[in-house]
Amino acid sequence: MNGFGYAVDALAAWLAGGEPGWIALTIAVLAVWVVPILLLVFPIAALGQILERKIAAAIQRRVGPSSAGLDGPLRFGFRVLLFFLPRARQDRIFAAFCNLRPVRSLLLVSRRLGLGQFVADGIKMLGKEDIVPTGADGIVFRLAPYLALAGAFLPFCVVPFGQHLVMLETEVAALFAIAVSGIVVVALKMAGWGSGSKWSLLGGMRAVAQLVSYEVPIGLAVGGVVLWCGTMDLHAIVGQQYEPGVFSLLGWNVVQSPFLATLAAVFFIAGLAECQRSPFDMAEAESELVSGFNTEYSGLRWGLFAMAEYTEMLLIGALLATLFFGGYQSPIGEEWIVGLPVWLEVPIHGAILGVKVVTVFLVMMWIRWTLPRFRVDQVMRLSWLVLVPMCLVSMFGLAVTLLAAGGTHAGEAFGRVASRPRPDLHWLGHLAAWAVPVAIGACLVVMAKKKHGQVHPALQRLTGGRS
Amino acid sequence: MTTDERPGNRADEQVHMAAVDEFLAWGKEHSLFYLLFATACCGIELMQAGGPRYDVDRLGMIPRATPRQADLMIVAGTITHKMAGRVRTLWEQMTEPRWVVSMGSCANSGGPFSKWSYSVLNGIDKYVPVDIYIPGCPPRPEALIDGVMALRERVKRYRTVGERDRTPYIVAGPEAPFGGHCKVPDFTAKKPDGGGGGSA
Amino acid sequence: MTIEASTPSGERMTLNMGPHHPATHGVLRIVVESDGEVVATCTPDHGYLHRSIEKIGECVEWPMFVPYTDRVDYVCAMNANLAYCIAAEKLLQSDPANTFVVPRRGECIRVLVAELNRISSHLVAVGAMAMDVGAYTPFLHGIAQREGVNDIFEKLCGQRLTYNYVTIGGVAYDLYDTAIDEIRRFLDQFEREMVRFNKLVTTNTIFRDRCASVATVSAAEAIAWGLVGPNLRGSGVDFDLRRDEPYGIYGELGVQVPVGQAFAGRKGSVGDAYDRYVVRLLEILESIRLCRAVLELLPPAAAKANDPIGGWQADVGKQVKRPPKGEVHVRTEAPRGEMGYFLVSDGTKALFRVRCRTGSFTAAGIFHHVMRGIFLADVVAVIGSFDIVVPEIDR
Amino acid sequence: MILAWIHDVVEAVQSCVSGMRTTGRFLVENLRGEGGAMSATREYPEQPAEVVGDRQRGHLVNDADRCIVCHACDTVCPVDCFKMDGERDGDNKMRASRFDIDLSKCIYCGLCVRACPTDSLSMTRTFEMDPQHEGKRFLFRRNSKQVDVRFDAPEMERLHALAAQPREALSAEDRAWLDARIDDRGQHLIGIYGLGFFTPEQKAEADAAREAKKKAKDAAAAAAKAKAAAAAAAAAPKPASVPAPAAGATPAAPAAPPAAPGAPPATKSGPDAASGGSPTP
Repeated sequence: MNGFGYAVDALAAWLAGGEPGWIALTIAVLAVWVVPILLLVFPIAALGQILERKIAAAIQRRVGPSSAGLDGPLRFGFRVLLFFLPRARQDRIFAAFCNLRPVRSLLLVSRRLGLGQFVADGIKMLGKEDIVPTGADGIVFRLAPYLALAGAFLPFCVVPFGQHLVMLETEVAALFAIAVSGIVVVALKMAGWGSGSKWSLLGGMRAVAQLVSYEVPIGLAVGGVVLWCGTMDLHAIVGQQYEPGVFSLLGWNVVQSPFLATLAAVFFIAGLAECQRSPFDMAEAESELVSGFNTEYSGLRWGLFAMAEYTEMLLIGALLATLFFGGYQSPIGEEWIVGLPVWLEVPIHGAILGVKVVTVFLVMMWIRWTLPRFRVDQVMRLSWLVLVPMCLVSMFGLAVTLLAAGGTHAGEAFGRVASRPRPDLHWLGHLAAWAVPVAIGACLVVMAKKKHGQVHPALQRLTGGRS
Repeated sequence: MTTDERPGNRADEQVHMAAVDEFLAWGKEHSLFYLLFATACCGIELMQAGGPRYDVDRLGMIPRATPRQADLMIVAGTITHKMAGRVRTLWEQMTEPRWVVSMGSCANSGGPFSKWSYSVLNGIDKYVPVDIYIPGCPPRPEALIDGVMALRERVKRYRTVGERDRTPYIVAGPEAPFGGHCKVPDFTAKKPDGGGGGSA
Repeated sequence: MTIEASTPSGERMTLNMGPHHPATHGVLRIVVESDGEVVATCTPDHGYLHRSIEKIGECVEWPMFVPYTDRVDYVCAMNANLAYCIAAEKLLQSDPANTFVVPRRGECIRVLVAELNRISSHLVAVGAMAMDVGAYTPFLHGIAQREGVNDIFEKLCGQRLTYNYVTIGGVAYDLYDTAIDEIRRFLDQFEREMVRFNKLVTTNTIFRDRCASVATVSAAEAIAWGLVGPNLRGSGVDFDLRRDEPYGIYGELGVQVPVGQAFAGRKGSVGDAYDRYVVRLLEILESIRLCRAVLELLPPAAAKANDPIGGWQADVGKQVKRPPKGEVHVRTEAPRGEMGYFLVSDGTKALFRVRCRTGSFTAAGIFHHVMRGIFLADVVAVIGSFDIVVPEIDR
Repeated sequence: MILAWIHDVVEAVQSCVSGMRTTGRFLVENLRGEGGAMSATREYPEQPAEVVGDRQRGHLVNDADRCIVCHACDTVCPVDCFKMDGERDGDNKMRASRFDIDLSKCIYCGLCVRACPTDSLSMTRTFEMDPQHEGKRFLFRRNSKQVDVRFDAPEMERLHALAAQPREALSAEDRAWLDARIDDRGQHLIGIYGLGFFTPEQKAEADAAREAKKKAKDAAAAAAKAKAAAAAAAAAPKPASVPAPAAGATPAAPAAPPAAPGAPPATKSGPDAASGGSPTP
């Protein structure tokens, strides 16, 4: 065991045909680390942009990008493949190919869906003039987008994509993920400062203030899970959420306790803030700071920032799924997957995680095209006066639940042995763990509504209520 | 940048470069981000064009607030003498390749203010090179899309790898009129980068 | 224009918001001196859209100035046309020889199109404010609903934005055949859509908290600074020219005037940005009601359809060639508040002086007063809540 | 205080969820295609433009046959977008020998259409500047440098012909000819509707013809007068040798049709809503 996880070890051993040397190990590490990113994260992040525009269009009741299909890249492919033919022949062959009925309908559909849009955007950005503004600090300005991308990609190392597919297995995975994604703060600050523009500076400052503030609720939310599970190893946390039988959904952290559900919500909201998504997009607020920290960025560098943002959204989704929603486990029983051969099991687990991640991704987009933006002070207030107290209360509640539960789960989480099994509650205990906090909360909410819940009649009239 | 004097083979005669160029042009054509730049009446129609009814996002056009990320400046509305220099600055802050569409009578020729007004610039083409003029006061969003389609024809012929093509183009002419027949004024004599002011 | 210099320690930062900035609704430049995120001083710089429209009024003949009034306030061009035409009619009628009256059907159509245009103008206002605050979708929904009004106006007079429809003495064309049905249908559909719009933004807590207690203008301040229209009413002053100095047939309609009442609840105060915003929404509802009322009052069409009503081909056309001497000031209630025209005639074909008073001008005047000490992010919300249209300021 | 805090949180969650329900309903409606009339996207270049109403102000055209060059439009136009010139034809009616409408200046206010006594001015329903549909009289290049540059049909043909060849292949003369005619600042969608002479030479020619006609008429009148006087004086029966003054003047008059040679009568077929789907080549 080299500490790189099962997949790396197995691959390296297979490559070397015995005890792996460093070459085999390197190849295996690269293969196992890079392949998931390339296959899972990168395409989704790229497609995310077109998805976002399509969803925005649907919400705004329009069509969305529908002029760029796949015909452009396809034509380019033909040109490259048939380089030995004259252009006219290439054109004729391409036209003939496109007129094949399935191809034609496929191209039409791709055009309607705007599938080529991100290709078009990408190659346009490649072709744009490369500008470093006069007042900018060249090195800092150029470095920032790559750092942002690195900060967004690196935490994926510790996210378990499947039972056998974790790039970096470490006992402090959760801490690692939070710590490494902190690079983004530096990157945004560098972008803001290095641009030499006031709007960028303001955007960078806002980004730093916001990101640093929201590290706290994120850390506390993860801390709550760690408290519950007794480990920081993300893979072990996934293992903790294993529940035998068809109702494996019941093993997920989010249904274990209302406090964990609260923490999931807090994690999601703070995650939105971490990836600078609306309603927390003050750092690039288009209507206030022209484009925030990336005001001066053009072309590919700006594209890298956008890519980093989408990757970070995926990261938040992956962490949310891992910590609270059972990771790569299916909600309808896990045994039927675990029994499969490895080559079948790994993609199925990956797909399940992917579905969860994309769901979070879509909800983030939905939110973006619905809600207005917070103001700077409101963002801070939300973090320190709402989310952090909620986290603290939840952690307290979790601790009380743990104390009350007393007993421990006798079983062994599948795949890996948890360092401390999760508390084993009787079903009555589960019921109590839900009922008591929910009842208290509901009472408080009713009281609060009674005291403060009046709405102005004019507003009621506007929203179709009684006038 | 004028590269008329550059030695070497014509880019479009080199097969691979031409293929790359074609691909790049396809990308540019379908991804014209426009600068959110509305001065007057035409700005409202520009908004309507971005709205659900006309939806220029269909054509891959989304508004960008900062000129750095925009490919296309739609001069929508009256440009006064006080504003003209700012338009020029914005144009200089845009990165190549960049395009300018003059929307509406005011930007075309001063329009209603060409005769009597002392403060209105008679035609934005005195300050920035205009690719497409769209008549109307204000033009309908469909007319704007019409002009954008004409611009896309022009973008398609733009060569990234080879020479800069800023030749005039007649919408209703034959297939490729006036290709390479035009003197290009040196609009880039000043350093294209206006410096860190953002869009201030 | 003078801008205070930065403090020597350099702690203040001067930001040029505009003339091209996504939130300035055109080409307004606001020089903001900020201490971090907090605005220290704020100086609007005007003139980037000064098109000398008032001067043009002294050069062209009376009817030829009507297209220019379209461009004074292009978001509510009908109202701008109407204000000028009423002023010109009053000046013409000051000559006892001129005895024309605007036909009643013409008056009704004028009020109808003015109220429809008020709806579309307020839609831009509330939508753009939502966009400034960061919600893009409501803006596009406002724009989409606006298309309904645009369609009606396009059928009515052939243009979508600059109508030149109201003429001196009447309106340019009669209603088209299916107009009444279409307007009714639009109003019904629009009323339903507005409920969803309000659910989307108006009652949203984030939006409300962004606007509550921001840039509060008390009633006394609003009057002292000369605010007009919804900005004035947002501060709780119950004043509307349509009700208090009715022109046209407004007197018969019984206009109900919404005023600001601290709609944001315990977080807000009377006269804040949220009040101004909600007052606009309530005015939209009122306009819907007025449109329906006018459609009830509308007298039947003349025998010949598609004719101009009053105005161009009537004898008014000849009278404007030999106008009387004199001066007149008429004020009307446009969406952005009082729109007044002051006309001086020396008896020649062209007016001697044209001055217009517009709502955005005074609203821009109060900027530096209300924007002190607010957040940078609030600046755009404040601009949106005052609903300025730059050519109204610069003209 | 805690209650206020709880209320704020609950209210925020409620309002955000209600907003998201609204947008979610929008999304579902849109995907189902029941967005309603206000939001149906018109995919313009693929589908023809939907222009509503018959009072559309697309752009301005003049039916030259009906124009009497009364300058009513010119008087009422706030922006001076007309340039016109008239002459009398054989029936002693005013006809436009030149009528240019500068569509880049025109503000489409419709004042001229209302003022026109013969209804010769009208607004088209189409808004697309497609000279192909307007006959060859649509002068579609103009910018601030080229206010008065006008091209006739043969000139346009030459332009296109030269443009089809690479610049290197052109003779120096052709190149100079092109450079003089193409503004280097960009292309133009705006146009001028015009009819009449397209070059100063043609104008001079027409003027000369008119002068000559006038002179001939005067001379004929003078001759007739002299003849009549002589006849009266002589009282001799020589009726055949007296050319009737009217007969002499009328056939000479229509010799100068207002349009330039080679150009078909202007804009008659133009204003129809002919240009449908294809906006540009």
